[in-house]
Amino acid sequence: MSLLMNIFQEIPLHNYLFLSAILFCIGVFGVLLRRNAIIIFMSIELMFNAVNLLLVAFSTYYSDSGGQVFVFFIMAVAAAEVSVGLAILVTIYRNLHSVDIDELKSLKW
Amino acid sequence: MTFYIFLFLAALAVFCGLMTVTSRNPVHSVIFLIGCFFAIAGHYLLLNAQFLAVVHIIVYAGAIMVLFLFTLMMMNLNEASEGHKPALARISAVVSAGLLLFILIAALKKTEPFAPPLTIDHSIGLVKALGNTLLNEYLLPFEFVSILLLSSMVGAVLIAKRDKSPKPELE
Amino acid sequence: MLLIIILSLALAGAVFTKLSGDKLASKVAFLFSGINVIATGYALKLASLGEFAQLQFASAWITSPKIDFLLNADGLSILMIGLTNVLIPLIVLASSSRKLENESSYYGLILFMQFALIGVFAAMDAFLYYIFWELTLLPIFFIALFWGDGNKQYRSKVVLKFFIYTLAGSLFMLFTFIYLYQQAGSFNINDLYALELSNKEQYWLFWAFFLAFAVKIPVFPFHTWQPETYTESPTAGSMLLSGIMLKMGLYSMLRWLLPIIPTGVEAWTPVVITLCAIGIVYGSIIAFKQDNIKRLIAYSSLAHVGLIAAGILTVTKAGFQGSVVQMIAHGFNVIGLFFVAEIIFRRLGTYDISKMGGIRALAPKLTTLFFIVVLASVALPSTNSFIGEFLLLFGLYEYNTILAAVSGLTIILSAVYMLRMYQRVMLNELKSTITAFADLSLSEMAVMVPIALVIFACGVYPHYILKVAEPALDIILKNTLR
Amino acid sequence: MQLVYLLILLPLIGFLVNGLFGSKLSKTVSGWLGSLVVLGSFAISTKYFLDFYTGSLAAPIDIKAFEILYFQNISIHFGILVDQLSVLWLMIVTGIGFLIHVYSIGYMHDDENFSRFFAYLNLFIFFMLLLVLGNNLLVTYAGWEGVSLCSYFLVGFWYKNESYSNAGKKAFIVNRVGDLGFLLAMFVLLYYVGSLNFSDLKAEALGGNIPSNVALAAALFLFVGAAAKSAQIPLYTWLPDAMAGPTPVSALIHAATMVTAGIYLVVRTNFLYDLAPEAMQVVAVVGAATALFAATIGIFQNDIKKVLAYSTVSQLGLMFLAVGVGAYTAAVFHVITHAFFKACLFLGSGSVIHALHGEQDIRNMGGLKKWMPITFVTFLISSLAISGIPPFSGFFSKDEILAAAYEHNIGLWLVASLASLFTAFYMFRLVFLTFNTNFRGTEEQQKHLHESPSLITIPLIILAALAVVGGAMGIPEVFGGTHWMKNFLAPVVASGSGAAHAISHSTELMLISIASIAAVVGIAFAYFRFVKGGALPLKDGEEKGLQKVIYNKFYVDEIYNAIIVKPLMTLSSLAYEIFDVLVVDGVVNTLASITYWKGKQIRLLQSGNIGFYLIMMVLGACAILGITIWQL
Repeated sequence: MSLLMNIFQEIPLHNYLFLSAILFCIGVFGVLLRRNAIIIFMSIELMFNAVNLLLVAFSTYYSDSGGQVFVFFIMAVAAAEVSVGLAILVTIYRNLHSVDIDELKSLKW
Repeated sequence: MTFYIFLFLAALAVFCGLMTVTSRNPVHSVIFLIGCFFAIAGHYLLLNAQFLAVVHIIVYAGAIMVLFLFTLMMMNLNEASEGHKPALARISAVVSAGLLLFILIAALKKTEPFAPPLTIDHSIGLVKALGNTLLNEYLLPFEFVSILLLSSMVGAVLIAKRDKSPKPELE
Repeated sequence: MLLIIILSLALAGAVFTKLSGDKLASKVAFLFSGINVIATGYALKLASLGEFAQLQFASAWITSPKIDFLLNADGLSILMIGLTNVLIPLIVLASSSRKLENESSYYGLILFMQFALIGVFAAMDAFLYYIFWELTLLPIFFIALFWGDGNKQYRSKVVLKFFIYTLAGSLFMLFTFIYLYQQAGSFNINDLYALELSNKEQYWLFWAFFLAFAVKIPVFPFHTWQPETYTESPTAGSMLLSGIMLKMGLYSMLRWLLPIIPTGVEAWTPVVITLCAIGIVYGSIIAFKQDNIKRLIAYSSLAHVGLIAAGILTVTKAGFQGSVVQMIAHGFNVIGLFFVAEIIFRRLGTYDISKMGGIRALAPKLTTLFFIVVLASVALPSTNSFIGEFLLLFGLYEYNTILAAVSGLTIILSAVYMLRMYQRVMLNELKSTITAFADLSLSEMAVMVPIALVIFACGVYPHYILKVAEPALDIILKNTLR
Repeated sequence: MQLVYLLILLPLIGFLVNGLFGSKLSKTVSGWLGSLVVLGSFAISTKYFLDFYTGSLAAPIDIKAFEILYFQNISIHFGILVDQLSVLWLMIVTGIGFLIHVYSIGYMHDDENFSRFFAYLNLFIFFMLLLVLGNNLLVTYAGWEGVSLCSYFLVGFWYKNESYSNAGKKAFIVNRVGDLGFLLAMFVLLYYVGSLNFSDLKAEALGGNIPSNVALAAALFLFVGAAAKSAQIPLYTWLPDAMAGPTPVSALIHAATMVTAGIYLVVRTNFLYDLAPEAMQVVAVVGAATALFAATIGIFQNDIKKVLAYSTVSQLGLMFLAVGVGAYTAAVFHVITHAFFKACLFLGSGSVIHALHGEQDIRNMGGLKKWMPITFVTFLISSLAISGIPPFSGFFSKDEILAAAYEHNIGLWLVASLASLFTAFYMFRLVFLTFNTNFRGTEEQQKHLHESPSLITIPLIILAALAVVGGAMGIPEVFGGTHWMKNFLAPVVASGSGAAHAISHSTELMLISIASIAAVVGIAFAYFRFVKGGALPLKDGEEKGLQKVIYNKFYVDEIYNAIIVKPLMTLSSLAYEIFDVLVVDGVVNTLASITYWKGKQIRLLQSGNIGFYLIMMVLGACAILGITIWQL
């Protein structure tokens, strides 16, 4: 009886599914609730992580390393996205002195 | 035993996540998010994905969150800087998120229970196995990611650079 | 393989023309379209011998949904491709004697249009066909928008209207194709022919399909984009639109509408043919009093094309054969008419008929060639469109005597508006405002003389067209009458 | 075989040479070239005529050259048919055509577009030959429209004058109305019989394979075509206007050849008419009515060419009357004699107009016989012929028609006789006012009065001679003749119900005497009124009552204008300005406006509030997920 087998038996895969669903929804909640663009960004990171967790769980449970490779890629993309996104936010802040999304309304119609 | 570890880590992750989105102070949010990431790294370890766990800590907690902190400090944001959303918006945020959760849970409830595979490969989470997969099967995307990172780096620098030429005042 | 060569020649021509720069553009475009005429001539010869192996091409393209790159020129298609490829160099030549802005793009777009048109006429896979169909819209949109005469603001409004109108029509066609794909599991035309649709399905599918063609053709009352667009486009644009593009709608009715939805066609034919007949009389009557040459031609085109559409819908051999002859005839005639309008515009700077008159005394060559085209438009025997109209009207007669008589009014009415126009432009005393009017230049002759020759050649010996088209039309007829 | 092609192609060659290189040729060359090609055709026609005449060629020549169209099991060829009927027409077309070509060399000599004129004339001869020689209706139709086209060219030859080109346009368009009838007749025959070949049609008709209602429909539609071409009620209005063309054109096209094409068509398809007595009835009535109606109008016209034009319409009416009562031979006979004397009359009037430098009003003429003796004599002979004075040609042909009409229906005979009486009167009114009494023109004109050159007078003399002796072709049995023409045409109109004269010789003699007396009375009346009485036609605007109505041609043109042309033109404006722009395009534009307006409202949802967008996005995701789950 290996350690993994033990884990499989004690922790059903569904638990991970639910956990990542909850984390994802917390991320969504954060995105909807907050006005600070940086917090929204962080919520998005949280959502990313929920998905990552799910991928890793599946990867382990099904013994397929592809899932983990994907997580690796997602991290790379997330890093890139954060760097560019934060750069944009910095520029916006520099110009408008605010990162409040309710005030960033000029991009319409 | 492992189940309790799972429960503890799960509770920690959810708690930290909730605190992240509800803290008034952005710096607190960042701290809680780091906590959340650690909890998730714990999950990774639990799932025998050691390499990812380490990378996760390094990339997220070490790099991304530091970036967030820097940005926050640069902007000098604090509790007072963010106004409350209107009540209606907050309620609808709760409702929407709740609805999404409900639908997701409902969907997941319908899925088949997990049947473990016959042979279990213990090595997939290890650096060696992962490296093999990454550099054999996924070599091309791997190289693309390097390009992506490079270009995002250039892009970030370019965007955030202070523009010297005079520009039209925005309202 | 030959078909691929013809198709890629057009595309290569477009690219090279664009790259060649403004000075060389018209020459490069003419060179490529000229080579294409030779290739097409060879293809037409093969077709008349019944050898179609060279004119087929099939290659897998997309596996799911199943879409093949299926090109196949049967007698009908090769005639339409021939029409396209012969008219394009004429159009290029017709534009070349006038200085334009950004010529490389202009001629490149014309050749790109040729590419798309060939594709429409050759594609035997519904999806591929649809792609080519929509592709034709792009070049003509830009040509009409950027190179037209007159008020830019008004023109962009008119051209946008044309674009949206035809696009909206095509949308219905896309919808039909998707529906048919659901039923047949394939976009291949033969699978669609084999489809057994219920009567109820056919009743509404007919309209979804027909709308796309009705707007393009255009059939009364979907025609209102036409006069304004013809008026506002540059002449090459009007030529492309009326000479070739509206044949797409007619061709598609033959190729796609009738054999796939035979019951729907049978059920709705009375309504639609009546619309066509109304269009014939209506277009002719409106053409009487138009003062803008191009708008007059547009309304006359509405009448002529209405007759072709009516002939096709009779589902008779005569109607089919007549429609093919008349499509080709109308292509040449209307291009001739538009070119005359353009020639006069170059010299007098106006399309307004009331400002013309008496030109005959100054330009005998133009007079002769213009009159030949006018004769062809009024379907005088021994000109090409007489054969077409004869067959079409006989087809209509087989369908219904009254409709034939009403549509036959076109014989009288076309004489009225055409001769009226000719008289007001060329005859009477020379208008005092016209001080000088140069006769045709060499390059203008090079456009008009071939048109005149084709007019008589097709009028005296239409046998070739009938023979090449017959097998393809027989298949369509068989599928429609199943 | 080849000769027939040459016969047709010669004028075409003349047309091409004159049309393409005419401006480089001298007037003499292009004029004689145009004439000689027609002479060539005439020579070949004569050869065929003699072949048929001597009987060395008994069966018609029927050639299928090449296939023009085919569909289903129907095939239409370009084919040529030379038989007794077409040979007669060939003789008229090329013979008189040649004379008029020669005449035109003299007449048009000062015109700047001389070679173009000959090109058109040659083209006309070509199409006329095509019309006559076609072995099926389609080829005939091609010629049929072709001659309309040439008529359009030639009537509007002086294109700078707007009313001239209007007249040409009117001729073409009215003929187009007939062409539609012709087309429909072809469709009827194609649909029910499956062929347009005259020989096939005739075989089917004689074999009893054509139902009488089909024959009736075809015959009536064909008659619409014929009525337009031969200027019968109600489509005759174009012919008087067509006098705008140069006079040789009026002589060739609008008197001798083209306008008789309607008769040719009906005679050619006589087997169809025999199957449809109702159609013949219609033809006879229309013919008789036209004869009288046009003759009435002719009485009060003052334009020399208009008088002749109405006279042509009236004579054509007589011919249709003959056809309608089944006397095909008589009709053909009258066509030929009419071609002689009417061509002569027109050319004579041309000679007068030429001498007066374009003056056409007979009120400004008079006494011309002093200066123009040859023109006067030939004109007089032709007038005698048209009036039906024995032994001139018109007498024989007209009396044959009258006899046939009498035999058929006495009412028709009365109408026709009255028309003949009027004819004699107005023709001699014309002769007396033009050539007798004193010259009423200006001094200037009087100084230049002269006899026309020989190029003009020689054709006049030849035609006058023919007008005198032409009757020899059909001397009836009453006078001991054998009626050569009846025997000659027998193979073509064998079925003709008018083949045998049922009326006795004594009745026929009586009819002849009545007709001759009527003609003499008409002439005498004209003589007493205009020579002895010295009466002159009233000046414009002085007419009163009935005379005014007739002078204004019963206001037919005005009526047509008011009920057809004007409404159509108004409709054209209304349809464009109101219906097309406002209604049809209005609906389209309204659809577009509604879309635009709704879009304007909906875009207000794009408030720029990111929070709102986000909530909508989440709700959308929920909806999609929800739907997917509940479908599973």
